[in-house]
Amino acid sequence: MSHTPNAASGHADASVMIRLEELTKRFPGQSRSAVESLTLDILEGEIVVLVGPSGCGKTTTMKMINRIIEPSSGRIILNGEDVTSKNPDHLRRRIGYVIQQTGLFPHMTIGENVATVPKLLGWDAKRVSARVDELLTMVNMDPAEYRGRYPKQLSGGQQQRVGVARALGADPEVMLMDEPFGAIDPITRDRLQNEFLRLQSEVRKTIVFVTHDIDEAIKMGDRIAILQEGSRIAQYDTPERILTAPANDFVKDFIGAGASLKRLNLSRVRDIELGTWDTVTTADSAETAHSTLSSSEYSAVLVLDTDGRPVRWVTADDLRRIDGRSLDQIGSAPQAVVEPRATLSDALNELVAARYAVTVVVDEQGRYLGVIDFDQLNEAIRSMRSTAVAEARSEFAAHDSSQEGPS
Amino acid sequence: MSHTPNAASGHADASVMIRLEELTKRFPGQSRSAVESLTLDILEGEIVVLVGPSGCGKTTTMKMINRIIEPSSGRIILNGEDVTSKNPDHLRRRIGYVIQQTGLFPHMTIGENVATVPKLLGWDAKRVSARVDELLTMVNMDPAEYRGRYPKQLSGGQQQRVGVARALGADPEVMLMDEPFGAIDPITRDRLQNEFLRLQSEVRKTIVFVTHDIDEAIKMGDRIAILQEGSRIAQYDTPERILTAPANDFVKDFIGAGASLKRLNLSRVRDIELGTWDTVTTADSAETAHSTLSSSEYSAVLVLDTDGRPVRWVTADDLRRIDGRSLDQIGSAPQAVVEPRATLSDALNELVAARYAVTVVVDEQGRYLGVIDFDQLNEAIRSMRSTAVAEARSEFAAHDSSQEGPS
Amino acid sequence: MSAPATAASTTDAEVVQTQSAPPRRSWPGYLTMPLILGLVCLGMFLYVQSRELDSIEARSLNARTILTALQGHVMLTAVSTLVTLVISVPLGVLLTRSFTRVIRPYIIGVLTVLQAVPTIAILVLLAVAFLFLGFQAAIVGLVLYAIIPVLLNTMVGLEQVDENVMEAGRGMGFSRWQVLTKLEVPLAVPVILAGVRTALVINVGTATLVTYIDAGGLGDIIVAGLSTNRILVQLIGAALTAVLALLVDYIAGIAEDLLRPKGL
Amino acid sequence: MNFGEFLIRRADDMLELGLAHAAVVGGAVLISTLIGVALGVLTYQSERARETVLAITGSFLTIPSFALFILLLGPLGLGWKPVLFALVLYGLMPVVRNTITGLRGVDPAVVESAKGMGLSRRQLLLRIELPLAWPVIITGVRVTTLVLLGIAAIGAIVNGPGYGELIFTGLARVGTPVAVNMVLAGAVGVMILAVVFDLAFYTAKRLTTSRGIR
Amino acid sequence: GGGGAEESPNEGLLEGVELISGSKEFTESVVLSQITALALEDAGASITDQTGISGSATVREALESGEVDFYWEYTGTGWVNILGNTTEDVPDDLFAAVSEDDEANGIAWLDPAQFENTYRIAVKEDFANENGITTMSDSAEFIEENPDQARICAASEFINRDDGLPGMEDAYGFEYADVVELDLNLIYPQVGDACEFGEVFSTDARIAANDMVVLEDDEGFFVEYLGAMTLRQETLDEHPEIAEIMAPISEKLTDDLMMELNGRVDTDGEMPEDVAQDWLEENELIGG
Ligand SMILES: Nc1ncnc2c1ncn2[C@@H]1O[C@H](COP(=O)(O)OP(=O)(O)OP(=O)(O)O)[C@@H](O)[C@H]1O
Ligand SMILES: Nc1ncnc2c1ncn2[C@@H]1O[C@H](COP(=O)(O)OP(=O)(O)OP(=O)(O)O)[C@@H](O)[C@H]1O
Ligand SMILES: [Mg+2]
Ligand SMILES: [Mg+2]
Repeated sequence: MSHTPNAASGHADASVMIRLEELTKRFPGQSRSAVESLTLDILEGEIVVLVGPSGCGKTTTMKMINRIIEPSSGRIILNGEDVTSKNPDHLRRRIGYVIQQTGLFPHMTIGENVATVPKLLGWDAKRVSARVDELLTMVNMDPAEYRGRYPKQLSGGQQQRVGVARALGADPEVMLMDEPFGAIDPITRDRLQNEFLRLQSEVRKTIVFVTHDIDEAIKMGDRIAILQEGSRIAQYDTPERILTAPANDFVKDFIGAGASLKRLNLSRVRDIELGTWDTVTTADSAETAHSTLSSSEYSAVLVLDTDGRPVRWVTADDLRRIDGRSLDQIGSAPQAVVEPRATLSDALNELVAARYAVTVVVDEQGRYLGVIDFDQLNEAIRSMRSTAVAEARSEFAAHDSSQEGPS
Repeated sequence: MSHTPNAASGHADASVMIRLEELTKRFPGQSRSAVESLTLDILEGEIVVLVGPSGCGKTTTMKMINRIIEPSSGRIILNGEDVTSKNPDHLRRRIGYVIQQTGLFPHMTIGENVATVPKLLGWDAKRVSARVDELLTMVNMDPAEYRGRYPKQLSGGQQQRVGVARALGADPEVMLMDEPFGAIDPITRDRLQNEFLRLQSEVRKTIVFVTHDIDEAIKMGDRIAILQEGSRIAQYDTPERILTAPANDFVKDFIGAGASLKRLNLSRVRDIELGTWDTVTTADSAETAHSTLSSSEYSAVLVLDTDGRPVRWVTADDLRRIDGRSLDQIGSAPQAVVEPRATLSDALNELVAARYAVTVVVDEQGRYLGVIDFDQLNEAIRSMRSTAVAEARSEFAAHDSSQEGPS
Repeated sequence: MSAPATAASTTDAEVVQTQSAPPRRSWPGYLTMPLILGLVCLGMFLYVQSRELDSIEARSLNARTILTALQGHVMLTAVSTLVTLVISVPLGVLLTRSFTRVIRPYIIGVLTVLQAVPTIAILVLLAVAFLFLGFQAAIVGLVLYAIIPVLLNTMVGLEQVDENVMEAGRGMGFSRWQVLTKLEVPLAVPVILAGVRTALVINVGTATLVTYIDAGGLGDIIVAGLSTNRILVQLIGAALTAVLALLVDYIAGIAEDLLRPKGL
Repeated sequence: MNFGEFLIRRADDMLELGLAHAAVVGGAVLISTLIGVALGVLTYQSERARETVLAITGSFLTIPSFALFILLLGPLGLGWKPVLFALVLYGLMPVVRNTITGLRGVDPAVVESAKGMGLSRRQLLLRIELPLAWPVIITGVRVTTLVLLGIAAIGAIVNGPGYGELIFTGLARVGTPVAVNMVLAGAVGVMILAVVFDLAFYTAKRLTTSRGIR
Repeated sequence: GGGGAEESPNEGLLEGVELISGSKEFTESVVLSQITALALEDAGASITDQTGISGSATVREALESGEVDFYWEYTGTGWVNILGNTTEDVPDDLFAAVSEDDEANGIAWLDPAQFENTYRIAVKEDFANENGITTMSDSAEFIEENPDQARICAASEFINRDDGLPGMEDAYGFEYADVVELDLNLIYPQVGDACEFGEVFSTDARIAANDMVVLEDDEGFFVEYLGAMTLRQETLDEHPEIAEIMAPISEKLTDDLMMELNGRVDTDGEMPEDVAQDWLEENELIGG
C-alpha cells in the first residue's frame, strides 16, 4: 500500500520527538519483513499507542527505536537528531523501556531491580531507597513486603508491575512501553493507568505504548496507530476519530463490536446538555407531589431533600399509600446516580438498569443537576460521529491535494 | 472469613471433577500464605474461571491442582480419587496445562513443541503432523510459516498461542489454563475464545481458566470464582449472578464500572420480546406510507422489500420530496441492524448510535423480525436482576439452614 | 542495504545477530582448523626430513613409532573420555536430583580429592601399591582426572535450566525421565559440553604421563626426548600432542554444533 | 614405620609444604581467573575470536608439564616462579571456556531489558551478564583449581613449592620402605588442600551467587 | 660452622663464598650433593640447597643458567645426553673426552670419584638361583629357551640409547620378548612381577632391598658411568679451592660406599644430609 496516512499531518506546529523514516526490519531467513517501511512521527509530550494483531511488528518497531534491534534500513530521528548510527547506549539512557517479557534481573532483588537506573545515575543511597519505595508503592506493591524478594518469588502480574516501576526509575524523557499492563488485573491496571495519566499530565513525557487492548489504547493514547502486518499503518489518529471514523474495514474489525459503546468512554456527562425531570422537595406536601406528578409526562417524581439531594422516586401509587408519612419515607431510593465527571459510558451503564430509564446527575455535593435519558445519549453520539466524519472528509481532501509535496 | 460460599451447593447432581479441600500453600520465608484454606468444587464438563487481583494466588492454586507446587496442607480430589499423594506424572498426563509464562521449549521448533504430547502418547508420525497443523491453524498461525521456527523467533502473542496449541495437543479431559490469551490481540483472542467454546460445546472438558479480564471470565465461564488475596473466595457463581448480584463490595469493585453493560453480553436478542415498528413495503405507494406514518407514534416508517428485508427509513419529509421515485429510493438506509443471535450488548451498541433510537432485528435471511428500543433493554436487564437477586436470597436462606451439616 | 545499518557499532550488531540467528559455522569456518593442523604436521614432517638424525632420534622419530604412539594416545584419550562421560554425566544427573541431596557433598568431595592428586602420583601409587600397570591403570588415572570437569559442568548446566520450561514439561505429563532427557539434558548441553571439551583436552595432555607405567602413547616419544635430552624429539612429541588435542577439541566442537539445541 | 608415624614425624614439613602449595596454586588460580574471565568477556560474542582463544588456551594444557617447566627454567629459574607461570597457562582454559559458555547462556530478554535501560556495555557486563553467568564461571574456576593443585605438584621437578617434593622424592625411592609413605603423604597433602579449596569454593559460590538464581 | 671441637681441614678457604647446590632427584645424587655442600660449608662457604631437581636435562639446564652452581654428573650421561653423542663410538678414556668436550659449554668436570653407577640388568635372586643365571650370557641363553619369561622392565632412556637396550641386545645376540616401559623407579618393585628382568643402576640400594641380583656384564658392553662433580668453569676459576677440597672426598667414594650410603637413605629412611654429615665426620673430612 503506497498510501500511508501522513503521520505528521495537521501537527506541523508541535515539535516531533521521534520520527521513523521508512524503517524496515527483515529477520534473517524470513520471507516477509517484520516491519516494512514504517514512517511515523511522534510528537513531544504525547502518548502514542501502537495496537495491532499479534505478530504485526509492534515489538520489533519498539526495539528498533532504541536500537535493540538494528533496522535493516530506514532512519530513526530523535529530537531532530539522526540516531540511526549513534552509540546505542547513550541513546538508550534517554529512553525508558518496559520490555514485553518483563525481563527482570533474576539475580537482583525487587528493590535492586527498581534501583538500577537511579544507581546508574549516581544518586545517593537514601534518595535511591526513597525512590524505590515510591515507585513500588505507585505500582501497588508494598515495599516492605516485596523489596527484598527475588523476581521468581513474584506472581506474573507482580513481575510486570516491577518492570514498569523499574522503567520509570530514571524519569526518562521518552518511554517505550511494550504491553506494560498485559498481565495485570483490571483494578490494579485501572489504578496504574490513572496514575500514569496523572503523571503524564504533569510531566508530559513522550511515550510509545504498545497494547493489544483497544480499550486501553483509547484510554491512554493521545493518538493511536493501528498497525497491520508488517507494521503497516492502517490508521494513525486520535481515539475519537478512530472510533467514529475508522479508515477502513481492518480498523473497524479491530475496534471490534461495541465501537459506539467505547466511544461513550471518551465523553463525560458534563459535556452534554442534561435533561430535566419533575422534582419536589421533602418539605413539600404529598398534595404538591401529587399535582406535580399529574401534570408531568413521567410516572414518578424525584424527591429532593432540603439541600437539593435526590432522596426518593415517588409514584402515584406510592402517594396513594403514603399514610401520613413524609415524602422521603415512601417510594424507592434513586440508584442510577452519576456525577458530571462520569463518562457517558458510566451514565449508560446506570441507565440500562435504571428505574424509569433515566440516570440522575448530581454535583459533587450530591445535589441534583438534571437527568440523562437514552435519547440524549443517542443524540450526543450521533452528533459526535457526524463531526468526526466531516472532519475526516475535509482532511482527506486536504491531504489528497498535498500529495505532490516532498514525502 | 469462615463463610466460604459452598461451591457445590445446588449442583449435587452433577459429578464433581476436581475438589479442592482446605488447600493451603505457604511459601518458605513468607509471612502470609499464598493460598489459604481454599475449598472449591469444579464439576465435570464445566469451565470454571478464576479471577482476582494480581498476586492473589491464582497461579499457585492451578499449580497445586497438578501438583507442580506441593500444597502445604489440604487435599486434592480428582474424579473422586484423592490424588494429593499420587504419582504426579500420572496425574499430570490427565491434565493439560497452559503455563502463564508460556514456557515453550526453547530448543524445539514450534512444530516439535506442539507435537510433544501426541508424541508422548505414541501417535504415528503422520497423525502427529496432521494434528500439529490442525492445532496451529486453530490458533491462527500458518503451519507452513511457523512450524519450523524456534520460540525466540516469535512475537509474544504468537508464543502464547503456541502454548495454547501445545496444551490442547492431547485432548486431555481436564485443562488448566493460566491466562492463556493474555498477550493476544482482541480479534485473535475473540476467535480463539469462540473456537474454544465451540470445542467445549462438543467435548465438554473440565477446564479451570485463569484470567484477569472480567469480560473474558464472563464470556468463557460456566462459573466464576472471584478470589481475594490468599485465594479466598469472594464469590463463586455463574456470570449472570455475579454481575447482577455481586456478593460484596470486593466483587462489585472487581467487576468494575459497566456491570450492567457487561450483563448485556450474557443475553441475546432472541431471548427478549421484540417491539414492533410501523412498516410498509416497496410495493406500497407513497400514499400508503404517508397514511401509515401519520397514524404512527414514530417519526419514520421502515420500508421492507418484497422479501421482507428492511431497506429504508422514510420520514414525512422524505415522502414530501419523493418526486415520483419509489419508496426504496428515498429516505436513509437502516444501519442499526442485528440478528437474533446478537447479544443485547451488540443491540445496545447499535441502538446508541441509531437513527430513531431503535435497533432493527432481522432473521438470518435478513428479513424484518421486529425492533428493540431502549425501554425493552432496560426492562430485560431489570427483570434479570430481580430474578438473580431473588434466587440469591432463597439460596442463601437454604444455605444458612444447612449450616449444621457436615462440612 | 543503506548506510546507517552498516555503520552501526559492530559489537552491538553482533549481539543482535547472535540473538536472532543460531550461529552456525560456515564451511570455510569448519575447514580452517584442520587446514592449520595439517600444515603444522606437514611442517614438522619436512623439518624432520631435512635433518640428519642420530640413532637415538631416529629410534623415536620414525613412522612406525610415531604411528604406534599416536594410535595408543588416541585409544587412551578415546577410552578414557568415553568412560569419563559414562560415569560423570549420569552421576551429574543423579547428583542434581533432590533425593541425592544428602550424599551429594560427600561424593563430590571424594571425586574432587581424587581429581586433585597429581596423575603421576596416582599412577605411581597404583603401580606400587597394587602393582597395577599398563593401559587399564592408565585409564583409571585419566578418568579420575577428567571426571570433575564433566561432573561439575553437568551439574551446573542442569541447575541452570529455566524453571518455567521444566514446569511446562511437567505440566504436560512428562515423567521425571522425560523431563530429564527431553528438556533438562538438551538444554544443559552447552554447559555439559564445555566440561567435556575441557576434559578431552586435559586427557590428551595428561595421557602423555602414562608412558611411565607402560601404557604407551605420545608420552613415549616426549619422555624419550626428555630422558636423552633430544630437544627435537621432545618438540615433535609435544607438538603432536597439541595437534591431537586441537583436533579432538575441533571434533568435539563439531559435535557441539550438532548437539547444541538450535533454538538457544 | 607406618604411614601415621611418618606423618607425625613430618608434620612440620607437611604444614609448610601445604602452605607453599596453597599459595602458589591460589596465586595461579587468581591470575588465571582474572585473565581467563577477561579473555572470555572479550571474545564470547565472536565465533572466530572465541574459537581461537579456546584453541590457544587449550593447547597450553597439552604441553607436558615436565617439558614446560624445563622450558621455563631458563627465563624464570628454579622455585616458585616457573611453577606459577606454568600454572597460570594451564589454568586458563577451563576458566575461559566456562566464562564463554556462561555468558552465552544469559537470557536474551534480560540482556535486552538491561540494554533498554541504557546500561553501557561495561555496566551490562558487570551488573547483569557476569553475575548471571557466575555459577558457570565459578565452576570453571573450581575445575581449574583442582587441575592446578595436581600440576603444581609436578613443579617439584624445578624445585617448586609444595607437596610435589614429597611425591617426587618418594617416586625416586620407589622400592624402598619410605617411598610409598612419601608419595602417599604428598598425595594426601594435595587431597587435603583440594578439600579445603573446594569448601572455599562451595562457600564462595553460595555467597557470590544471588539467591534469585539458585 | 664455628665453635666446633675439631679442627676443620679446610678452615676458611671459601670464607664468604655463596654457592647453590643442585642435584638430580634420586638418592645417590642428593647424597653426593649433600656431601659436597657440607664440605664446602665447612670451608666457609654458605650454601643454598636446591637439590632434588627432576631429570638430568633440568638440572643441567639449571647449572648452565646459573640457577645452581654444582651437581654430580656421570660420564656416560655427559657423553650421550649432554654432548649429544651416541655410543657406537665411545672413546676409551670417556672422562677425558667428556670433560674436554664440555669445556666448550663452559662446564668443568672435577676429577671423577671411585664409583661407577652404570646400567645393569638385574633379576630376582630366586629367579637367578632357580635358573642358574649369573651373567648376561646366561640370561641370553635362558631367554633363547624361555621366550615366555623374557620380559624386561626398562625406562625410556635405557630403551632409547645405543648403550642401553638396543646395543645390549646386539652385543649379546638376543632379544627380549617384551619391553615394559616404566618410570625408572617403578622398575625395582615390578621385577618379578610385570617382568623377569629389570634395568637398574649399579649402586642403587634398592637392588639389595628388593632381593635382586645384578647380572655380570661378561661381554663388558656397558659404558662406564663414573660420578664426577660438575660446575661452571667460571666458578672454578674464581674458587679453584673447590677442586682441592673435593679431591680427597672423591678418592673415598667407592661403589660399595655409595651402595651403603644410598641404602641408609632408602632402606633405613635416614635423611640424606644426615647420612652425608655422618660419613664426612667419621672420615674426618670436615670439622665436627
Ligand atoms: N516462589 C515463591 N516464593 C514466595 N512467594 C511466592 C512465590 N511464588 C508466588 N509467591 C507469592 O504468592 C502470591 C500468589 O502468587 P500467584 O502467582 O499464585 O498469583 P496470581 O494470582 O497468579 O497473580 P497474577 O495474576 O499476577 O499472575 C503472590 O503474592 C506472590 O508474591
Ligand atoms: N528473531 C526473530 N526471527 C524471525 N522472526 C521474528 C523474530 N522476532 C520476531 N519475528 C517475527 O516478526 C513478526 C513481528 O514480531 P513482533 O514481536 O514485532 O510482533 P508484535 O507485534 O510485538 O506481536 P505481539 O503482539 O504478539 O507481541 C512476527 O511475525 C514474528 O514471528
Ligand atoms: Mg510484542
Ligand atoms: Mg499468575
